[in-house]
Amino acid sequence: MHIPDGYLGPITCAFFYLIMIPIWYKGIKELKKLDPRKLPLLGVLTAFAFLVMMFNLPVPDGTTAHMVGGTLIAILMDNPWVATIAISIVLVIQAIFFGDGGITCIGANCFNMGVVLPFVGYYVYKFLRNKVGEVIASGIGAYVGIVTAAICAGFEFGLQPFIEPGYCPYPFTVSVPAMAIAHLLTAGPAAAVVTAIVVWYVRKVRPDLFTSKEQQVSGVNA
Amino acid sequence: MKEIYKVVDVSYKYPNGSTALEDVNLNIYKNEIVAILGPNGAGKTTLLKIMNGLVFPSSGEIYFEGKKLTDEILRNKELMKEFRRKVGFVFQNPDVMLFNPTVWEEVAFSPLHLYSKEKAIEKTDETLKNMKIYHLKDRHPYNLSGGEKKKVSISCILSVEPDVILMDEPTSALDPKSRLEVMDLIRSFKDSGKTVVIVTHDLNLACLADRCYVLNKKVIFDGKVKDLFSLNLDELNLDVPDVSKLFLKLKERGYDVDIPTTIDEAVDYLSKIMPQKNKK
Amino acid sequence: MKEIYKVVDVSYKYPNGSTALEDVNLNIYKNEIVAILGPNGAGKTTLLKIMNGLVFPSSGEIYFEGKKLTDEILRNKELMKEFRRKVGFVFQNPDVMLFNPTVWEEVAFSPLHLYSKEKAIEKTDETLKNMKIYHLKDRHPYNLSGGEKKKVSISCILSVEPDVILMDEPTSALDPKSRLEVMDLIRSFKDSGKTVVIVTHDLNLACLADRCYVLNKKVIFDGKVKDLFSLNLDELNLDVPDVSKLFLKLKERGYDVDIPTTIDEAVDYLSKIMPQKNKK
Amino acid sequence: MDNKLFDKTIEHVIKYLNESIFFEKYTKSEGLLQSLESRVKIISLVIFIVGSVLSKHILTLLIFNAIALLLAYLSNIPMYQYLKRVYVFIPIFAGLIAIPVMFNIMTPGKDLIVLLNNPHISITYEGVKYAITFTLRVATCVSFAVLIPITTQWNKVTSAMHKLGIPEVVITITNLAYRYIFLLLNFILDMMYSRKSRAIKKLGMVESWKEAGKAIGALFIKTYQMGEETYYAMLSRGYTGEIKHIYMEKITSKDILFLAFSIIITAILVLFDRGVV
Repeated sequence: MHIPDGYLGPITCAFFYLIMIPIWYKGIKELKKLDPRKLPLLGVLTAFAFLVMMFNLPVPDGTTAHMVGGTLIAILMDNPWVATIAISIVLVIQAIFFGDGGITCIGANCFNMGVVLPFVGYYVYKFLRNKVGEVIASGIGAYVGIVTAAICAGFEFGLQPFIEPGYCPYPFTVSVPAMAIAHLLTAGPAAAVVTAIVVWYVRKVRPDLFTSKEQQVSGVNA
Repeated sequence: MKEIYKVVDVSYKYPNGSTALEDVNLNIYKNEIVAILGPNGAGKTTLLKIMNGLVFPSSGEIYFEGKKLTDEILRNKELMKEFRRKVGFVFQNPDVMLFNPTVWEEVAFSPLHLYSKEKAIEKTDETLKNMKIYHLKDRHPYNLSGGEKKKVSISCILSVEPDVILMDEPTSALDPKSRLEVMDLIRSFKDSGKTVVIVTHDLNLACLADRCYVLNKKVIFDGKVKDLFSLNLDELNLDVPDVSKLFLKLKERGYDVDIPTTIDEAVDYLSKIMPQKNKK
Repeated sequence: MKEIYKVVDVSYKYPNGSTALEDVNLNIYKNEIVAILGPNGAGKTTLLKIMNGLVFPSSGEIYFEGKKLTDEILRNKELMKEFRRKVGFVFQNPDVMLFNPTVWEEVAFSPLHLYSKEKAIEKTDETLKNMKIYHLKDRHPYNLSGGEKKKVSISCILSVEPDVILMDEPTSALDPKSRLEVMDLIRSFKDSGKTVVIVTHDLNLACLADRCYVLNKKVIFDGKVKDLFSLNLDELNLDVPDVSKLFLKLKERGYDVDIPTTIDEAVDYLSKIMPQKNKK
Repeated sequence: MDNKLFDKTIEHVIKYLNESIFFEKYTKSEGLLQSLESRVKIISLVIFIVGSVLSKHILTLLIFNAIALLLAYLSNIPMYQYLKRVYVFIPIFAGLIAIPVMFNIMTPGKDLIVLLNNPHISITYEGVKYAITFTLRVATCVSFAVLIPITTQWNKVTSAMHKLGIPEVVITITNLAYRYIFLLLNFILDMMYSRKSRAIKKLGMVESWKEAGKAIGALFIKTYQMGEETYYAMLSRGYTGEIKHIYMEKITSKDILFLAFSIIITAILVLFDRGVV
């Protein structure tokens, strides 16, 4: 889902940078409100998100798909803004140091994977948590999150032939279904299963990480 | 004696181009304990990974029970099953081996692939009991002590009754009690006919071995542990047992003494040569 | 002698309710090296964290230079600055201390928080030169060896010239050469007037100390390291130096011998009592 | 292989680790880009990228591409390594995506090669032009982008970004993240090997997902513990909620000259591209 340079036209790129500026601003403000204890934790979680993207999962057609981890971080940290910042930083590191995703598309990529994905995933999880249990809710959240993000990316591609010809050549009718189907069938289930297992695992092994924020803070500083 | 491993002219380069191993030759025979010694960065762990078919040499060959280990062989379902069952690898850091939610599930991982469900359950329980960690079976590996983790990681390997056990620094970061337990375990492996290869920089542990190799990218020594002391051990940055150091120093001062490697040897030796006047 | 730390009836419970420390009392005086010994899980690291004002006791009090350490004091920016400058903490795992992109920035981290920019730069360069790691200054912490990481993590603390240095298992996971270097450093700290508190389960390291405490949730011993051997050391799961073990065994066999703790002591002692006939 | 999950991942891990360590090699060699102030260098290269994104003609893109190659050459980067890094994967992938565009169904126009007469299927001149322009643009952007990590140590990139107004807190997290990626990589790599070593049977798809889930869970817990300890270590060393940085690099006239060069060249090329010049 990492959009490289040259796929999106300059207007689209600039538009998403403009959209992301207030979101990043708000995210950093949220961050500064957090306990200073969370800062190093967020640093290692960002590393974690980077590494999670490297777990390629085999899918039936013989290729692999990877998850983004945004929903997972939002759920585990109980704050989607934290996921936005973590995923954004990962995407910047990937764009600059690893050539994964374009520098001009950082805005768009951050919007899809760092905003749409964790927020949709997190709120689906919150909505379902008390109905189906947190493990299944987290899986559904991750699924809906990654598919929605993929549809957004497909929409951005599909817009290009209409507003800025010469970039991504495929209209909505091609790009949206292509992105959606790939993620509905491959990365989506993978993200769902893996997110659910991680939530189940952490719940089982370190239930204390799921206690409410107030308890956590007093527990550490006691 | 039956040859288990034959390593011929094996070299290995890291992806970044630096050399880990250079023309390594070694042989390991059935029911031996062999120690591979060497300083940090000598390529010991890489050699062990090659022996476990996890990475493959850049040049040279490695044979296991006469068969050449190659990527192709390990892709063959039947051959892979046989090899993975026969050879167990205990990693240095038990955390990398333990990520199932309970100790029981962790130990049952390999048996469940190999045996029928009933037999797998039986084997798992048996191994846990033999290792005296049955009481830990429902615990999460995450909150075990270092020594317990090590024992669980060894149990994971033992549950499929391997013939060959490869161990990477099995005593590092353990407290003295667990260290002794692990050393007793290694002895018991030999008694039950297994072949053990230990990688370490601790000479105390190496004293268990029948033979040892000293590795520093190349094999620079090959023989009995006792004969090691003719090398410049300081340069190799090996952990010489304090008892040996004591007698090496006495030798320097002009005393004509043997160099014992273990405390018991030293006690026996001193009893022989000590003047009786000090005896109560 | 000036009292640096006074720990009074300190108890600590982990958030999950289990006890880490119970009614611990201890005093640490200026320019002492004090070793805190104890098996794994004895609460040693927790005690060190309490002494560094990172966590606070569940009950009891801790005084640093006569002032009680409380959450309030450490929230006061000026008092905290003073305390953080005076007391340095070397963590067991250097990886948690090395979070900056380069060695230079790592060592400059504390000086930048405490001094002016010019002074911080000067102090950082000076520390790196003193520790003989100036050549590493532009390296990233991830491609340093274990021994180098340890030296960098100690440099991080030294760059603000602390009066008191707390060290958690400073020699664990080091190769023999680095271990000796760290032990020399600890000696040099004492020579330059600093106070050092070392937490360890390695009695070899503890032999550097002027005094030691043995901790197993409670303080169970308090005195000279030499006098430790009257305790049941096996039960405490401490790393008794092999040299001492050798002489303890000789004693068991009925020899009337002293118990040396270091190799040099043992060599001197044996030279004295060994019969001349073995001398070449 | 025994198991797709572990092998593919191991490959990736090694490749990533390797590439980033490997490529820092050239950050210390003598060369044009290495000698520039980091802020100026990053801004200039981003200007070139933006210029490439704005261009619509093959000729303009070729000129931009030539500039990137020239910069790499002047920075003493071995051409083989550079071209491999630029052209493997990303532009090839873009090229694959662009293949259907060459046909008359996607891009109607003058027939170049007629494949089928009824129905009429052909590769069109306009289609080929579109595909080449698209792929070339992606490649050109990548050629400039890679120059940043190849010629700049990453700590300089982050300090430069801080100096350019990115908040301190973001820089701190980025530095922490970059550092711990490498630490945790080795942990994961060994975790993978340990599973491979014990996997007697090929793991099925669902089972390998399950194993991956548990591995990620264990990784999260390890990560979390590390975060807590790191917090204590920072606190112990005087951290009060903000981290202070020193910016050592200074802008010289050479830097200003280079910046001016990149702005002027990009402006001329873009205007030329739009047919203004």
